[in-house]
Amino acid sequence: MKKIINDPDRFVDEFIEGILLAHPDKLKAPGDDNRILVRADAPVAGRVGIVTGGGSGHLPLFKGYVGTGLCSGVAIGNVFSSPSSEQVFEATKAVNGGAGVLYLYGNYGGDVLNFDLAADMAELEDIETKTVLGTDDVASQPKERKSDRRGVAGIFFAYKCAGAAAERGDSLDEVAAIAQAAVDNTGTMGIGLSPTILPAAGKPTFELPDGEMEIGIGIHGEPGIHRGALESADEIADRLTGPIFEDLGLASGDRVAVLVNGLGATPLEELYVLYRRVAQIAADAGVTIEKNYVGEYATSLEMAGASISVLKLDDERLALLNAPADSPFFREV
Amino acid sequence: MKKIINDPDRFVDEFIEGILLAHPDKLKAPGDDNRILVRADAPVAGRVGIVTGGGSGHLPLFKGYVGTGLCSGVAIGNVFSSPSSEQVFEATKAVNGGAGVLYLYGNYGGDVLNFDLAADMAELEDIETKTVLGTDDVASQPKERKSDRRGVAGIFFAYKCAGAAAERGDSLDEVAAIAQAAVDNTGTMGIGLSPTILPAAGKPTFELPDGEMEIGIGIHGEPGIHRGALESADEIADRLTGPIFEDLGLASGDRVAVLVNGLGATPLEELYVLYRRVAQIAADAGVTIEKNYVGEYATSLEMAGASISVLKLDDERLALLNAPADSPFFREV
Amino acid sequence: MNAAELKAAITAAMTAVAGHADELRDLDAALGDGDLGITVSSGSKAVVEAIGKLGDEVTPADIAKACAKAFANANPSTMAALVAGALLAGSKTWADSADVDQASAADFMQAAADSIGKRGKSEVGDKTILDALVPAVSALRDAPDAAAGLSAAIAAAERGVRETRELQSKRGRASWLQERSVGLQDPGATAFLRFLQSWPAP
Amino acid sequence: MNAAELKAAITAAMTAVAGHADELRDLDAALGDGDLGITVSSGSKAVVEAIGKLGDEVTPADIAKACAKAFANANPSTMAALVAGALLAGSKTWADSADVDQASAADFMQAAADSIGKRGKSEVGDKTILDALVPAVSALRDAPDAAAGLSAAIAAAERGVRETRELQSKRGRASWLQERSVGLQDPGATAFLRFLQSWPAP
Ligand SMILES: Nc1ncnc2c1ncn2[C@@H]1O[C@H](COP(=O)(O)OP(=O)(O)O)[C@@H](O)[C@H]1O
Ligand SMILES: Nc1ncnc2c1ncn2[C@@H]1O[C@H](COP(=O)(O)OP(=O)(O)O)[C@@H](O)[C@H]1O
Ligand SMILES: [Mg+2]
Ligand SMILES: [Mg+2]
Ligand SMILES: [Mg+2]
Ligand SMILES: [Mg+2]
Repeated sequence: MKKIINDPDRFVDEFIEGILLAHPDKLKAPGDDNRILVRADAPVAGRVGIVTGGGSGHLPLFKGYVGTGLCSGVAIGNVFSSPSSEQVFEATKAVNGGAGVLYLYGNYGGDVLNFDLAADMAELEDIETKTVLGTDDVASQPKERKSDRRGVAGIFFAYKCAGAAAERGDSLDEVAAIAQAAVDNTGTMGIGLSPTILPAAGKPTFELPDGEMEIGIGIHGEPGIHRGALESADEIADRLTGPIFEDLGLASGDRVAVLVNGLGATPLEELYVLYRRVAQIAADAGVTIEKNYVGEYATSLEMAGASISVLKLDDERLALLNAPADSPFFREV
Repeated sequence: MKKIINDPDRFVDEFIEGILLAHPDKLKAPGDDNRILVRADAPVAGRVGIVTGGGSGHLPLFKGYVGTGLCSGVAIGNVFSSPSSEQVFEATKAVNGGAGVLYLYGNYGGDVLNFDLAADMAELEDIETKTVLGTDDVASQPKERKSDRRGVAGIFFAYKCAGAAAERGDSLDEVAAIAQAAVDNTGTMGIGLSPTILPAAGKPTFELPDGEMEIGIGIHGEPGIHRGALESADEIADRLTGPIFEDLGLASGDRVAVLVNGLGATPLEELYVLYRRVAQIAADAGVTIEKNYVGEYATSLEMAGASISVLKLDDERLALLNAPADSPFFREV
Repeated sequence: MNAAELKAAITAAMTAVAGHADELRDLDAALGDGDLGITVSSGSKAVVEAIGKLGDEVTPADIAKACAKAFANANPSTMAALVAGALLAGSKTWADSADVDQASAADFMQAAADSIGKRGKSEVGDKTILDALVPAVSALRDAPDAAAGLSAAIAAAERGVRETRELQSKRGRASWLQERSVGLQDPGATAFLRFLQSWPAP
Repeated sequence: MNAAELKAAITAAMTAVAGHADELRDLDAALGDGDLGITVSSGSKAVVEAIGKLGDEVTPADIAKACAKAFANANPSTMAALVAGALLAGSKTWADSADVDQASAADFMQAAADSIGKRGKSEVGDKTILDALVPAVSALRDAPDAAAGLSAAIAAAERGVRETRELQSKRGRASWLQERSVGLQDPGATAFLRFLQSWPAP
């Protein structure tokens, strides 16, 4: 195991301590439990709160997207596992500014059940909640079952759009509708080249021999739709981008935002080699890339691999992407 | 090999193409050779230009630090090898705004010889140049031979300070003095947990058995000062931070900036576990961390590992760090 | 079975079921993310601890509620949340009664199954824990006595688990495998079977 | 040796020296970063190509300059830059003369060594290419004829390379190894020896 850690069981608590020590001006733990973080100025009166959450090991997902113009709070689980409903509920109370709270997170059973329970608790305290699930992974279900797909890196677009809408004072219904529309217009596909090792388990989450690739992999190493010998960057970009463009029904004249995301161990250089090909594919299809993001936005510890996410744009979504945002991990000015 | 690439020999040109496609508003290639990139508004009349450069494989180093308030241009070599003197000279001409050009790059023989040759060429065309070398790696030479040390992640501080000084209109002598002072007050130590594989070579640059660590490693895998069984994150932080604090002669009451840098494959979570301990060490020593940076600032492709850099601050250096800067990879607002 | 006997039985069963953590991890690794081993081992530890902390004056329903809370927070996975909700739903059927018998155990399990189906939006045939749990409830209810009920429930759950192999997963992580889930045995159903098999014979 | 013969000799030597790329890579990997193999193989290819493109009317000095440029840009490492500067410095000693002999070859090598020392801020004993090059120059100059000169230069360079093992690196990447550089053979000095050994006997 090649990890810079202390006690594996304290891993999550220790990196959260590090985050709090590094960014006291931007993030705070509202109570005794450091597993709940909210933006430093939470709750913001009269603004919709946005709570996200999920397992650890995906930085900057999820806690990285807590900030102005983004999410308001996060409930943090152990590595790759859900926070508890009580933690989600604590986060809900801490960000509630009286205008309701949106739950925006990835579609994973454990998270769904715990956020749903938290919503029940919130209702008892008269906090209105709505839920929008990230379901962007095109490889995980056919188009007819879009709402059953898992959520991966493309949730970044939903955070950015919903966060900007909440910041400008939209109502809970409006923020939820914007988040849902962002999810509906986002598709992602990933490729994995190596497994991750969970600190507590000390062994790989799945087997992937050197020189093989898994196309359509999930951010916990969930199997994809094709496993085979590693191909060239351009072939990989074709395999990832094709199904997304088809899924979103992109046609000449459409405008998009593109996110090329590294899963952890893959160098930034390789992400730009991928982006180069995606830009060619878009140009060939007559699709305009209005905005691009290349880097690590949703990782799987030290997994080698990458994902490509595409958001179909309209004027409003482009404006929301361009709206200011500020967290320790992401900034738009 | 777990790499997302096409032809290994085209790797560098292809990721540069990707960068240019992604950031046409911020970077441009001033001539036919894409290995030379300058900020989109170069040359800026009346301002000192700053040219950096070196081998590829270290993103965001070096090309990531070309932007406003940072370097003005970069000459890009093959993976881990120097750009040619002609390329450095081309970059020099492209950023020359009439106020002279600072060469600011890491102390590696090939780079030094090629930048020196470029300086000779520039002199023939009446462009005044000065050179400041990044020499921050405490592990590479004893303190008496500071100027022979290699340059690693800590050069980021020199870029930030010199870039801010150039942006506000300081003279070449002043910018060079600020860069040199930043280098003189910076110390870095790194730890490596796994080697990198050069795309063209296809085999690891050095051997490091699983479960071992190399303390004091360079960003091309140069050997450090201790190899042994992997220790805990806190022990590693102690081993890295101790010699830096000693080298800089830090004492209670001093103020510093800290950079915890990932070498490529190490997850951001682990960098925050390291930062947590560095913050404790600083607090115990009565040293105030005025500013921190945690993330990937200078990588070695997919090497697993991290480095810690410390810059001793005075009021001016802190102001220069806080001055605005904007590149596709780094932003301060 | 009174409250003290129930505590002892749960403690014994949860301790034994933790011994199957590796099997469950491997089954879950094939169909999902492999964390079911952790859910069961850390959940079992938390339940045993929580039961140890209960006073003597508790009802069987209180015990079930304490188990629910401990299991939910130990490793808040899908299985943990579903089982916790199921235990809470089951505990309601027991109200204040001081004893548990064959019929009330069947009522408990029925409510548990209903809760899982409702929260999980799932039904028998979706290749989930319900494929073992639902047939076990009827088997227990229809048996002549408690001992025969446990054997019959185990046999029914065993059959249910076996049958999950032929099914395509419709719910949870495993559903993302689509056709490739066919041929693999459902980890959640297996966990329930191992739990039943770990229950001390009446 | 006229220009045509010089071209042929360089082409033969550079082709042969590329066969030592693996050895040089391994030596450089131990003391530095292992790129000397690439410098030598890509540099050799570039030099052979550049020479192939030269017309018939060139002087020996022109040839040396073309080699310098090709070698400098192929893989602009320390060795590439030092060697290129050395070839340029050497070429100046030849001016417009149409022939090269033992004495002018020694002049060339002396100027080359001076250039490396000046640019590299290095001297004999620093564990660099100079430890092979400098003794080779004297050996060549003092020999009775060109053939003996080549053999003597090779023998001197061989001794110099062997002696680098005992030295601590004072320059370049290897110097960062500090004491641990002692015991390892200098790759740059070895590269020069392999070049001399590859030169066709006069
Ligand atoms: N919607 C659902 N309804 C009923 N059971 C489910 C549902 N989703 C998953 N399960 C059960 O949970 C098991 C997996 O549990 P667990 O490993 O905790 O899930 P995850 O790791 O995805 O959170 C499955 O084998 C299945 O039996
Ligand atoms: N300052 C110097 N002066 C003379 N020779 C040097 C100097 N620095 C390095 N060398 C020679 O260069 C060799 C290494 O060359 P190379 O691999 O190209 O260096 P790098 O990879 O560090 O750029 C050394 O073995 C040594 O012989
Ligand atoms: Mg990484
Ligand atoms: Mg990385
Ligand atoms: Mg699971
Ligand atoms: Mg070298």
